[in-house]
Amino acid sequence: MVDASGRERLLISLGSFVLALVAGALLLLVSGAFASCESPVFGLGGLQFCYNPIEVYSVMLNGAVGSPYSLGLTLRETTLLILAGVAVAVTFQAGIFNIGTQGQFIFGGLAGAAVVHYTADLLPANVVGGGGLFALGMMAAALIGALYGALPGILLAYYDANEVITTIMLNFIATAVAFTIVRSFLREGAAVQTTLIPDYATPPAIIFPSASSFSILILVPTLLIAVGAHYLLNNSPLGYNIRVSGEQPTAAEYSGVDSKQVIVRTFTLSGVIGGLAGGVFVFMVLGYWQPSVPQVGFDGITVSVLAANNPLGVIPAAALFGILQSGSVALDLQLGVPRQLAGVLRGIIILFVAMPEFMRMIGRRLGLGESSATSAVTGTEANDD
Amino acid sequence: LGGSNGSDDTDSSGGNGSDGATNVAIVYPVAGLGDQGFSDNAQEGLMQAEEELGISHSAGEPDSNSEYADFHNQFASSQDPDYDLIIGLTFDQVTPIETVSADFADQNWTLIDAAVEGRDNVSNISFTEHQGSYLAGTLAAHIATEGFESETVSASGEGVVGFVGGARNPVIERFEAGYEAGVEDFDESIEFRSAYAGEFNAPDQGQSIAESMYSEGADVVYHAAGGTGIGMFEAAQQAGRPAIGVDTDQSQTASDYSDVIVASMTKRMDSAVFTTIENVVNGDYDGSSDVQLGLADGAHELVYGQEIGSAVSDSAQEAVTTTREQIIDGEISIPETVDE
Amino acid sequence: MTHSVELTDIRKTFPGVVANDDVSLSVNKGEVHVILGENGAGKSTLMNILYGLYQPDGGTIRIDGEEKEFESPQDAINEGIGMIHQHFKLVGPMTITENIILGSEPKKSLGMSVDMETARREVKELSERYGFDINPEDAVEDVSVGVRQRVEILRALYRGADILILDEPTAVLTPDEIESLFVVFDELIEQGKTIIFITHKLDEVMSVADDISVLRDGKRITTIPAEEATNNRLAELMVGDEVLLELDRDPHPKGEELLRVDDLQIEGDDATLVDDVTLSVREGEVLGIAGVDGNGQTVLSDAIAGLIELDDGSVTFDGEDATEWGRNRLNDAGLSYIPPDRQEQGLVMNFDHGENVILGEQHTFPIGRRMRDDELAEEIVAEYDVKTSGVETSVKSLSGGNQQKLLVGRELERDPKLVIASNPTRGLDVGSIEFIHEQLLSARRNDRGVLLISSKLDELQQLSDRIAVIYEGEIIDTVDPETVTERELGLLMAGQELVTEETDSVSNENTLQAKRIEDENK
Amino acid sequence: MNLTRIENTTLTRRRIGLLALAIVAVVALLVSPYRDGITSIVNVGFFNTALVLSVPITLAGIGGLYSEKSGVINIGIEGFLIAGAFTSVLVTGATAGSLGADNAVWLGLLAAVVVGSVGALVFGVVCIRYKADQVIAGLAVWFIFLGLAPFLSRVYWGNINSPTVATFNQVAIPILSDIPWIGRLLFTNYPTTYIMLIVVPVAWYVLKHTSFGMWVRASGEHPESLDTAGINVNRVRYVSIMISGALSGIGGAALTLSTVGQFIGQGQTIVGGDGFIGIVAYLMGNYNPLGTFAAALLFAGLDALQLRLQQIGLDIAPELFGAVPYVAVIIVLVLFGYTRIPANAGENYESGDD
Ligand SMILES: Nc1ncnc2c1ncn2[C@@H]1O[C@H](COP(=O)(O)OP(=O)(O)OP(=O)(O)O)[C@@H](O)[C@H]1O
Ligand SMILES: Nc1ncnc2c1ncn2[C@@H]1O[C@H](COP(=O)(O)OP(=O)(O)OP(=O)(O)O)[C@@H](O)[C@H]1O
Ligand SMILES: [Mg+2]
Ligand SMILES: [Mg+2]
Repeated sequence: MVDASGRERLLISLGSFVLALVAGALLLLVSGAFASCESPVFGLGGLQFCYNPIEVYSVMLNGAVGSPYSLGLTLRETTLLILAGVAVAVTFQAGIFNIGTQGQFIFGGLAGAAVVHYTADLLPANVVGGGGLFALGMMAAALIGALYGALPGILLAYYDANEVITTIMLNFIATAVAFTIVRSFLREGAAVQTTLIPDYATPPAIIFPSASSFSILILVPTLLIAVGAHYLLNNSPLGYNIRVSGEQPTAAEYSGVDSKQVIVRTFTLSGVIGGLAGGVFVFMVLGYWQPSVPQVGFDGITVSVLAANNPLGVIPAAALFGILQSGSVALDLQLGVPRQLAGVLRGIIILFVAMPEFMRMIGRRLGLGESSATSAVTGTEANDD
Repeated sequence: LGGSNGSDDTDSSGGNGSDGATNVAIVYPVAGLGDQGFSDNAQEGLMQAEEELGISHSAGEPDSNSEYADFHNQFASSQDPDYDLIIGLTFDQVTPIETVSADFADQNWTLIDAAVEGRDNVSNISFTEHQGSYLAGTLAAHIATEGFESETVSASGEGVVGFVGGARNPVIERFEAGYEAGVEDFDESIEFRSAYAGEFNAPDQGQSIAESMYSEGADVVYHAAGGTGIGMFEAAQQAGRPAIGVDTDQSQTASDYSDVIVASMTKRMDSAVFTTIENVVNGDYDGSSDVQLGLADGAHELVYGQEIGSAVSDSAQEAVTTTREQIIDGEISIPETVDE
Repeated sequence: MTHSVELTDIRKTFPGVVANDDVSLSVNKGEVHVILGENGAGKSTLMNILYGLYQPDGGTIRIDGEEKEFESPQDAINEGIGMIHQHFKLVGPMTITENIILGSEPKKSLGMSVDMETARREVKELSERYGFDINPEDAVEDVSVGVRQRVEILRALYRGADILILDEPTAVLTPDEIESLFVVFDELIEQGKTIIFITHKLDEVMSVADDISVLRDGKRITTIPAEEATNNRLAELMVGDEVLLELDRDPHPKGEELLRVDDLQIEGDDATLVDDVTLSVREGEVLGIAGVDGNGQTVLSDAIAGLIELDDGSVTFDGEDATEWGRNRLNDAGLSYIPPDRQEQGLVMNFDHGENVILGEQHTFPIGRRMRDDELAEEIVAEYDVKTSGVETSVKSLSGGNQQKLLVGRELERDPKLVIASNPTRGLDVGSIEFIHEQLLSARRNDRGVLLISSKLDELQQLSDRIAVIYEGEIIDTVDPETVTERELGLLMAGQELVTEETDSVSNENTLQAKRIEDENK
Repeated sequence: MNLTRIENTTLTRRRIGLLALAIVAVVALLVSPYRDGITSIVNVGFFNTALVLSVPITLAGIGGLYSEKSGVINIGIEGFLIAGAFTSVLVTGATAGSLGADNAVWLGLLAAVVVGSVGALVFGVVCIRYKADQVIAGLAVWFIFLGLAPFLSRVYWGNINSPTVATFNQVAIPILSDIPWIGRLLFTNYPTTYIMLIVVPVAWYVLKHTSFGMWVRASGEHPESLDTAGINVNRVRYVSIMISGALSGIGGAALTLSTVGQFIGQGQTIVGGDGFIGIVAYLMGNYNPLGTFAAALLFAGLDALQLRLQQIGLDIAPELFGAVPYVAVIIVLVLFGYTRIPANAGENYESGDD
């Protein structure tokens, strides 16, 4: 989507992050002058500033990685974001603006929970049964994710239905349908939520405290999925076709690519990963499914954008947003700084990433990477039709 | 509104942990503060405890239901401060507290407005909303048959009443069931309309629902919808008809709308919060207690609006008073669920 | 003598390129001034500067002797300059009228809204005055390229341009349309207007120019009066070297039949695009397909290459029925395809050389292998003389000619049995054209078959063993390039049967036009 | 080239299809056992609710339409709605004391317009001057306001949800408001509703019949043609983007000041996706302001209907019913074809690029 070499992309992403921190610091200073607090961190003239940006950032960082518990939370968030980010990235690589990961996440999670609801009694209540339950659940999550992902793909490929619209619609529909399914079929007791997943079917917490609901046994395969997606894009005809379709659909067609098939396959692949994210959420994080799920699918878009849609880049991008996300809670509890700050920072980062021109300008002003910046400009402008 | 942020005090409380000051954490429902009713009222109880009992407190305001467990975990595992009590509110926090409390046997919880069963470190406080709502139904039925007239609103007695719910859950259905029974026991022929917005923080939806009810002739509408209910008051203002508030005396807490609030069915979240904290401070906390507060405890009351409450007819007031006594005496049986 | 336009020391650099290197140029009032030059010589850049689209790095512009500074096209328009750009600057979904008045709309209702009534009337009048047959209500995207070209001209005239710049307006026109354009030139010159005309076609230059300027590598080489020019001299000035305009095409024995197309039929939404086409190509043979753009050749070549499903008919490739094969299987069997649009179809602009050279072959790669072939890319770069800074740079940084060389190289390096080449030299300079022609002929020498689709008659005549003429989706005749005349080909392309002129009394437009060409040529 | 022809037939087919769909839906409801209930709830109050609910969707949609027509895809209108909703409450609340409620709400509306336009201007600079990827920058705009508004709510009010502030009253236009039905709908309403009712035809007229409208269309389809016609493309785009910001600002203010005067910062905020529905509305309306309004009314109407069907006992699954509009959109897209996006939407334009 954004034109630049790999190295430059990395610099742009890093620069965006730094600039976002600076912009966030300004926001903290200004808003700190309006906030009411008992003991301002410092006063200047008649103004009293409630927030100290340095302190805010260090509390955030410490809150995200400062203890095994919080590091677990961060990694848990990161795991979900990697899956969602990769799910989004593969479709973005194909030039498809897929916003539907959230819907696949919802249904993937629900499918996992439904499997537990219907089969928990059939399997032994021990590690073996638990493993089976987990495997079945994740398979169901992937399958439902694939189906729900393929749907907008089919609609786009064979009915020319704009994927931005259909995926937004399918997200709304997923929310409503999932709610109704739980309310009507999977409910146990009065609350609209599914059966609790038994402990023996939950991925074991090793290294990190169980309270953080994180298992490294999930993170490792997740990393493998990101690496695998990268490998697939660069080392398989399907990956090549996905990229050609994204760059130039007419060239793809010319080279014998069945673009409809590629669209559907890409969406399906994305759906599988999005569905797995839902499964991980249910099995590892929440332990059951209920209608108000976090916006992991949307966060996946930001992760993918920051990573320039590169599945390997998704890993650090997800870690960064994971830190922001889980550090923000500490911020709120310890300093009383609204944790919505994390959302603002996320938006600003994406804004800077969206404008490489601006970042290059900043780079030149600062005298940084002069040569690489200018050569990149030459490269992109010379033949800009 | 006081911009006081519960967490401001946390810093100072760190040192107090050892010298006996009580630290309390509260996890608000997703709909959040600012509902001029439920959550705000709970916060008031907390403030009262701070003032009168000198406690320190922190608050968690989750963004989605899936964050409840994290906040409970966070507070439970916190060493600095070490919380003496964590308060959870609403039905949505049952499972999160159930799960987390199993991991922290030494941590005390109180869940208000719902119940976690079988844990001796979680005490529950719930209410008999159906009883209080029955009174609201009695009043509504009177208005729907006799009509209502004040300087700011008027209802001609069309024989239609409405109910706006937030999300559908057993607690809110208790409100609806009691209210509907109150109306029907008075007069079978009164048309009863009810709709749920699905959320507790969607005032625009609440307004839309109430608007349709008033335009269908509803003489009065009652809500159990938290912040969503504010929309009902707005619709009442636009329609010039009376409305019944909930949780607090909303003619005071939502004073912008005191000109339409004929009465409110209070539900004393504040005293529930205060009492449970007081128990902890006094060392009387009982983790296995399961209290249901009702009319007899003064936990519910039908209070007439500051501005227009006086226009309620004497007969209606009398009916409410006698009904209240009958309920307390157990002479009226009130359903807790609506038949779908 | 006052010059209508006088450019002095115009300089313009783009990153890495000096597009205009202190160019000075004077254009006489009331004359047709032709600018010639290879691709990339800087012609369009110079004109865009004159039109205010580009800001020069240095130099001055004088209009009627007065120095001007153009910061935007608006300034140039105000000075009476109109420009018809190399690529159409028209808004497809808007009507012809809307396109013409865009930017200088007549107003009504106190200037609140556009007076479409007046606009339509004015456009109608203007087009009638120049004998243009257009319907002002048609959306531009629905009309032919010829009509679009007229709309472009009307757009400039509507603004009352005195100085008209036409940047390669004839590249997409039929001989008839070119002829009528030149009639318009005459009329404009009569009205005292000045015309600057850019083209690559030397014969056009000879028929309309008063003066001819030649640009090379961003510099003006010379300006000569038309009388002093000959094709050879101009070509030499352009490339700076003696060029061979005649290619060497030895007779070559034909072998087995490689491709056979029988009764091929393709239906569009509301018209038959390819109608009952039958043709065959043998080893060592070049079959040319002549036709004016838009007569179904692209659909035909796409269909043969396996990109479009046939509605009827069959394709036999190398003795096997290949009707149902599809692109990949045909490719594997040895059918290469040089598509008409290198930047959209043939190459992936943001991919580098190594990735581009496997385009079309990607399905043969096993999972796990890197999807690129740098060795092959190096080989093509060396053999086909592709000027590049490296095989790991994206091909969008290459010039058009070099992109085409890479593309042709890729398709020929597969050592195909047959190659379909669709307009393989469109928009290229003389040197690159020659090179590509040489490659196609060498394929022929190696007993490969070539199906050459082109809108350039000279190209077809030079390379083909036979020429089939396509008109409205039908092959209406197949002729021998040695004996057919350009005039006859032109007639066929315009849909005329080759019959003796006396007996043909049908006086439809085409015949009339054809006659006029004949008259002019005398 | 061929697309046009397909497009034209698609359009008529789509209109017929929509009509058919609507007729089928109405007939189905009327023959159902709930007929009496339904005829009783589909009354003037229903249409009024739909009209009021459609205001933010329509305004955001028309704004987005202008921006996209001019060549800049503004996926951030959801963010501008949030900005408008928040600002209007903030300013109204802060000034009601000194200016009086009536003036304060208008000032709140004005502030929303200013913040919307200035925000859009920044977005424009990002997209045009710094050649940002428009879709990504638009997403960023959404994320920023989605975070910033609740952040500032908590800074300023201490709560993620604001207190209630003064609101617009419905204004009855003398005489006209006495006409049955129409009078209630069109002439007894909130000022923001009137603004929308004026904006819709004006936006249509400007786009179709004025020079500026022509420029906007040309700018998104083929900017070079506009540039070579002597019109500054980027200026046209800046103006269009700012129109989208200003209209979204009004839309956001309508969400708060024409309802309960409260900003809800939780979750998706009080805006709750109206901006995205606005995008869908203009795509369904095929970039026509009138079509956009019709589509917005359809969405708002189904929403209003859902809340009413519950009241007559048709309450099997209100959440599921809430999804009906979204399913309808997909069916319409599948059966009746796609929308043609302006050819150069999403592309940066720099004068002189060949
Ligand atoms: N916008 C631009 N950015 C960078 N380089 C450019 C740009 N426009 C033209 N050039 C370069 O300037 C040189 C002159 O280009 P120009 O288009 O003027 O050539 P031309 O003589 O018109 O060629 P053609 O016959 O192909 O139209 C070429 O090397 C071209 O690549
Ligand atoms: N799917 C289609 N439906 C309707 N008309 C079509 C379709 N495809 C092509 N056409 C029309 O059929 C005619 C022939 O098209 P074709 O693409 O073969 O032209 P061409 O001679 O190859 O020229 P060019 O390559 O310059 O477009 C054109 O008028 C084109 O607009
Ligand atoms: Mg040129
Ligand atoms: Mg074609």
